[in-house]
Amino acid sequence: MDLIAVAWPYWHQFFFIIFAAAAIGFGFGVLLSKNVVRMAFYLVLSLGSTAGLFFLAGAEFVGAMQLMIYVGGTLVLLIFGVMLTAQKDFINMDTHTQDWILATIVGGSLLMILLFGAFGAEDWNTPQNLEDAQIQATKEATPIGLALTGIRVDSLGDSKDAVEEGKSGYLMPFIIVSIHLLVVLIGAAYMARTKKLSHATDDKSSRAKLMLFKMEQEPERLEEETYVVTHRGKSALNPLEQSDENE
Amino acid sequence: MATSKIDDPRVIEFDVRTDEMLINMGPQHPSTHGVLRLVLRTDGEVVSDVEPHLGYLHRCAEKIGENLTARQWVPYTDRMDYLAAMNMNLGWSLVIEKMLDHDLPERARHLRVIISEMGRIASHLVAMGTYGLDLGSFTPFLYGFREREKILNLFEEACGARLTYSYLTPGGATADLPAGWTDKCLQFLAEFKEVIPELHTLLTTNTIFVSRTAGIGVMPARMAIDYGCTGPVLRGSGVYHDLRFHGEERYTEMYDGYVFDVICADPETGLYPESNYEFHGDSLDYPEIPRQAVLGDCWHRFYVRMLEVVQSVRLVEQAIEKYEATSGDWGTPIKLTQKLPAKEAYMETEAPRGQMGFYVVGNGDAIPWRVRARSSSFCNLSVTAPLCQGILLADIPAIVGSLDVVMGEIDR
Amino acid sequence: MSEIPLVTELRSRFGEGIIDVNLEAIDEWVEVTPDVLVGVCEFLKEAEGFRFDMCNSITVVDYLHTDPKKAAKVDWEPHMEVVYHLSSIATKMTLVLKVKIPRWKNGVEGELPGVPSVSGVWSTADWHEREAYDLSGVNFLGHPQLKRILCPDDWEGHPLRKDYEQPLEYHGIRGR
Amino acid sequence: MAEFVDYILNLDDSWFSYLVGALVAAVLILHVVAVGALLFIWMERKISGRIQDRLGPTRVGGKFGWLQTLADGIKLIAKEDLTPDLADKFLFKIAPYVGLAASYAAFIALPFADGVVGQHVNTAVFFVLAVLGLEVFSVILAGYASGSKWSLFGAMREAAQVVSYEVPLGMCVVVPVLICGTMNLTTIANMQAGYFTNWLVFNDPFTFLTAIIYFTCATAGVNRAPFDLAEAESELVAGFHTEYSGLRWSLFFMAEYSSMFVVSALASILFFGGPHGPIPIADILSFLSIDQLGNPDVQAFDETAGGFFSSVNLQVIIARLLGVGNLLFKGIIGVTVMMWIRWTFPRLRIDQVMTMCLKYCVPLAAVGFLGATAWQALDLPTANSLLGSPRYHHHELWTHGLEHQQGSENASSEASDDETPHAEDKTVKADEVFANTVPVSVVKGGER
Amino acid sequence: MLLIGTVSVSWYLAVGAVLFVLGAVCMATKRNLLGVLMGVELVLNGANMNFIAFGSKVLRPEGSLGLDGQLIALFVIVLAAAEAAVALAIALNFYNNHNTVDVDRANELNG
Repeated sequence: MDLIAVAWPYWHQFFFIIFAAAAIGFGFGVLLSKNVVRMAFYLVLSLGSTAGLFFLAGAEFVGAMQLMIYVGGTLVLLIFGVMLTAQKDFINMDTHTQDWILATIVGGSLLMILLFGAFGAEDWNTPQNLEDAQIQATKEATPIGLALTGIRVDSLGDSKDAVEEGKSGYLMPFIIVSIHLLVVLIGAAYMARTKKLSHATDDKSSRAKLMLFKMEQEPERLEEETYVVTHRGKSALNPLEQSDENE
Repeated sequence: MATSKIDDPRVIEFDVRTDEMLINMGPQHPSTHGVLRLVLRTDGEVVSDVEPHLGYLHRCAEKIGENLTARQWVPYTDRMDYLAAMNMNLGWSLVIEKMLDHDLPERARHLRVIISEMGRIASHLVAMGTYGLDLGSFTPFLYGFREREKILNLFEEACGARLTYSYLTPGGATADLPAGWTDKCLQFLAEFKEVIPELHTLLTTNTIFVSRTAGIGVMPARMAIDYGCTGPVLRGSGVYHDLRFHGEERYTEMYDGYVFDVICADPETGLYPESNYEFHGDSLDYPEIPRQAVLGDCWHRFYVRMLEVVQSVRLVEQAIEKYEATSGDWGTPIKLTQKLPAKEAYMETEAPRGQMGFYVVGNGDAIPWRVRARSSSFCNLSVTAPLCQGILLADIPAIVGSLDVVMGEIDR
Repeated sequence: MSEIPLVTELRSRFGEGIIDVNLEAIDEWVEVTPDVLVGVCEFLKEAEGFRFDMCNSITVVDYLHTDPKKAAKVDWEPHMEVVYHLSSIATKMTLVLKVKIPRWKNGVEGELPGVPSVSGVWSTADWHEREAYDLSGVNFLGHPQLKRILCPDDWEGHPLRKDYEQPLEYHGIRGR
Repeated sequence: MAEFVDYILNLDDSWFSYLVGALVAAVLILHVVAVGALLFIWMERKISGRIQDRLGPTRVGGKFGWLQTLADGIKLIAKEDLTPDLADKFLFKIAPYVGLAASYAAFIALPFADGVVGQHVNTAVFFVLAVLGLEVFSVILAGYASGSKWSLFGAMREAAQVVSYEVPLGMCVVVPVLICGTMNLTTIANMQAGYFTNWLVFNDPFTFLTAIIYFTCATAGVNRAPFDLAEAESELVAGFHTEYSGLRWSLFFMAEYSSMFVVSALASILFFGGPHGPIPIADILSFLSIDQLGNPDVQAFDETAGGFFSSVNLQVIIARLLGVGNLLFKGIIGVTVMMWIRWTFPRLRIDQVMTMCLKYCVPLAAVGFLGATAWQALDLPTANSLLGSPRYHHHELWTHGLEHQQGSENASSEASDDETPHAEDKTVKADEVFANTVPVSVVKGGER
Repeated sequence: MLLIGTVSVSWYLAVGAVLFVLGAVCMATKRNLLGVLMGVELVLNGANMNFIAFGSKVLRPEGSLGLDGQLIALFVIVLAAAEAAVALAIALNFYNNHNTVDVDRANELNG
């Protein structure tokens, strides 16, 4: 009873460890897996865990967007690409050993620098009292939306002048990104499209379509002839019936 | 509407080209109507080549026919097109009668019309239902089967079997229709006529159905004839040809005095014959042809079957009237060991799936020297490969389903 | 016989190629030599007033009595007949063509006899000829893809030949 | 729940009570998933049976065959769990769980009634959509890992389809968000409390249009006929689950049916009043006044009240159970409609599915979005304004952190003087923005 | 240490750094074009993590950058989606023309 009676304000830390371990662990999975589909799967989990970290950090909107756009959209696209090019030879591709060595050295040193930087600044290392972190999650979607339309609401207490002086929020980047997206959409659609002329004998052409096409070009003799013959069928060699034909 | 403007098919536009895949569709596949196997060469969803592989149901029926007498072989015809076994019986009976120059009493002729047209209705109901199934609609299938069950009940009463009847035999039928059968049949027809508009609503005029079938698998008349397509497949391409009108006299005289239409669109106007058939108000009016439909496409093939059902209903009603009016013999079956002359005879009949031909060579013995069955589905299926090029994967069930093949008949 | 215009036309075009015309049969037939077969078919398909645009069926009939007693009774030598049933959608005519061929090419057992393929004339002949090849063992010369259609590709023998013997086993399945 | 455990065990803010609370919530939601799947599969059989002029299951479990699904489930569990030789074993085995986890996770943020929700998520609308979008991975992985070409086809179709349909789906969802000014599902639902004229679907013609588009896209998003291309049985044998058997196979179906329920419930929350019935019975019977909705102080269990029985606020519990019943009922109706559609229509082709999305759904959703925006901006009459029943405004009271802002009830009435603050004044203090920009329409609704 | 201690911005930055490096190494070592793309996604996520951490009100109440971090993260996500679309188009075109997705084989422009 004593054990369970302990108030435990460490939920944030608890979930942070879970999500961070998942993000990093599956990140390693991406790196070390040879199979490109498994890589994609690990990447999904890694990015999903990152979204969890975003939620923890109070950025609920960004977290949801991460799940929706990144995981639900971009990665599906990626996996789609994987499947379109999924030939046995390319599913598993080994990395050259020298690549590994070089990458490990460079990556390791980069990591050292980054970690040093991360923990170096005293200001960033100041722990916060996270006891009521959950309930502090506030309505950030609204200010984000406002910021995108050109109103800054993040720096509290700014005077009107200060805001107007060049700090017009994110309207401009928003528009740029929108146009960028449009351009990308058109560009990607254009690039992925190839138009080739093939000959009618190509096995990809539809013989039926071709026939129809030909018929349109040169009206067939068969079409002119009437099919509406109402008499019964008979043998062409039957002399009796042959005379009927002449009537 | 007969033909819309077709783009030059030599110019093929395709999106990202990906790997060619070789896929086995069947023999265990839900939409290959039995054990058809199609080997597809696809590029993503686009099918570039289809090769049908047959023979999974091959039972050497022709070889068996060389060891049995003419009447003994009747049950084997049942097992060819098992969905229209009555019509198979009829084909075989007629060719043996032709060989023996055996003429039927009038009552037997009307009986045969009743039975074979009922068989046609049953068969077309299955064709319609399974076609809905091929396109992902399960409900019409059961509606079709519900009505078919009623026909099978009637058949069971007439001959004791529900699928393989061996009812129509050379010389007539194994028995006369039981007393009261015709009344039940008329009652069924009255009920059935109310169901037809339902089926039209669920499939023929359904927007999704139309968009799945209209303009798909377009087969010009010339191509249909060239590939030997017959029956609704041929008529769906706008060819006015129905053996009940244009067949040999021995067959067409069965239909002497009957009034019915050949269901076939006029290639000039693209219109089907008017529904001159007034029975159940105007609910049996044919639904309108959708704008997207091209003559010879899957939709038209389906439509022809649907309308043929109405014509069959019409024929059965007339036949029952005539049958009731005549009295006498229903035709005695030939002897089991009836000797066949040393001649040969070929005869085609209009089975639900097309022209079913039988060829018999006799040598004076009871056992024929050679038996040959010209299968309608066999020829109809042969058009699959040219039709299924450059289409999407989902169109294959639509096209194969619209050809309405029965593997038992193809493989024999 | 002379009053039948089609026969007159055929004889004038192909002369000796038309061997026999039988009008007594239930379905009257014309027998031609294999050499002129394709020409005859092409002519029939285009012939004015007949236009046999549909090939209904191609059948091979094997004439052979394996029992010597019975063989002695009949008046024909062992041979094969390829029967073409033609009809016309346009004119509703029907016609039967026959080609007689030996049972084996050059009399050598095992060598399949050849007939020119008419799959160039009617597309439907493609499958019919494949079936005839598969079941009766007739080599259709010039066929684009002459392989078995109903039997498995590795099947031995041609079942509808009268001297066919069922294999004892096929891939471990007992045959007889 | 945590408070209740705390009270029972006489603890204070213990980790144990949190855990118990979380577990209870999880188990309750699991019941919705599992029992829901059982119910829906049985329903599907019965409904399809009736549509097809037959009876459906009649024997197992006495009347109506209501235990048929359970019997099938037991059979499926007992079946051999096959893994094809060509399969990518790991992914093949994990794929069904991914799907189930995704549709299960969507329930976390789905409010069943006011205050009855797994976890308050501020951006719940997008959270649910995003998590449901993850379900596509299970299909893709299953399709790829099966090592069968048919499965791969199913997976590719699913990928293309779901990614496309998320666009119009998102656009439709934005419309209620825009009208209510919040992404919190609880608040969106609460804003539709009152008579059914308050439901957003009757707000204006454009929301009506949007609701229809939403339902279409949601049907496509959860892979139901006529958009069930990933498992098109007549084309792809069984699509992505061709190679599955036994329990894993049934997990796909559990995921499918529970996500069907999620999208239906989401539709009912976004457009059809959610847990609020057509007539506010709880309000009329004064169990739970509409004004009290969304108020965190109104608890089913109020430990400050003293004794155990007086702490239990029975009226609130009844009101909330009513709400839960309402939502379940609406969700089930949505599922039923999906079944009805499935057993009526043939299946579309993949290019037609894409055409439908890009040429019809997206433009129509855009029209709906623009129209609804214009309707709000021009302050045109809505159904509830015509009938004179007010749209109650409910701030997101569940966040304790905002309570101090809520003290400014007057602030919002002040703000109503200038309804479009961002158009005129760019120096808006954060506090003010919170109070008066969010519920533009709320404020308006409050006035009427 | 973490379980009883508190999480600060630095820890988030560390996670971001690890993800970044993993992505970078992934980019360097993968031969599959799509693998490289996945590396890019990881790198972008590592960077995003930093933005979120700095912009978090939960982690750094006083003097926080406010919404800037979150907004930039949003832009990054959107641009990553665009980038993925273009890169995928390039990859597929490459595959169409060369029949491989091995980046080491993309050496046509080598002098």
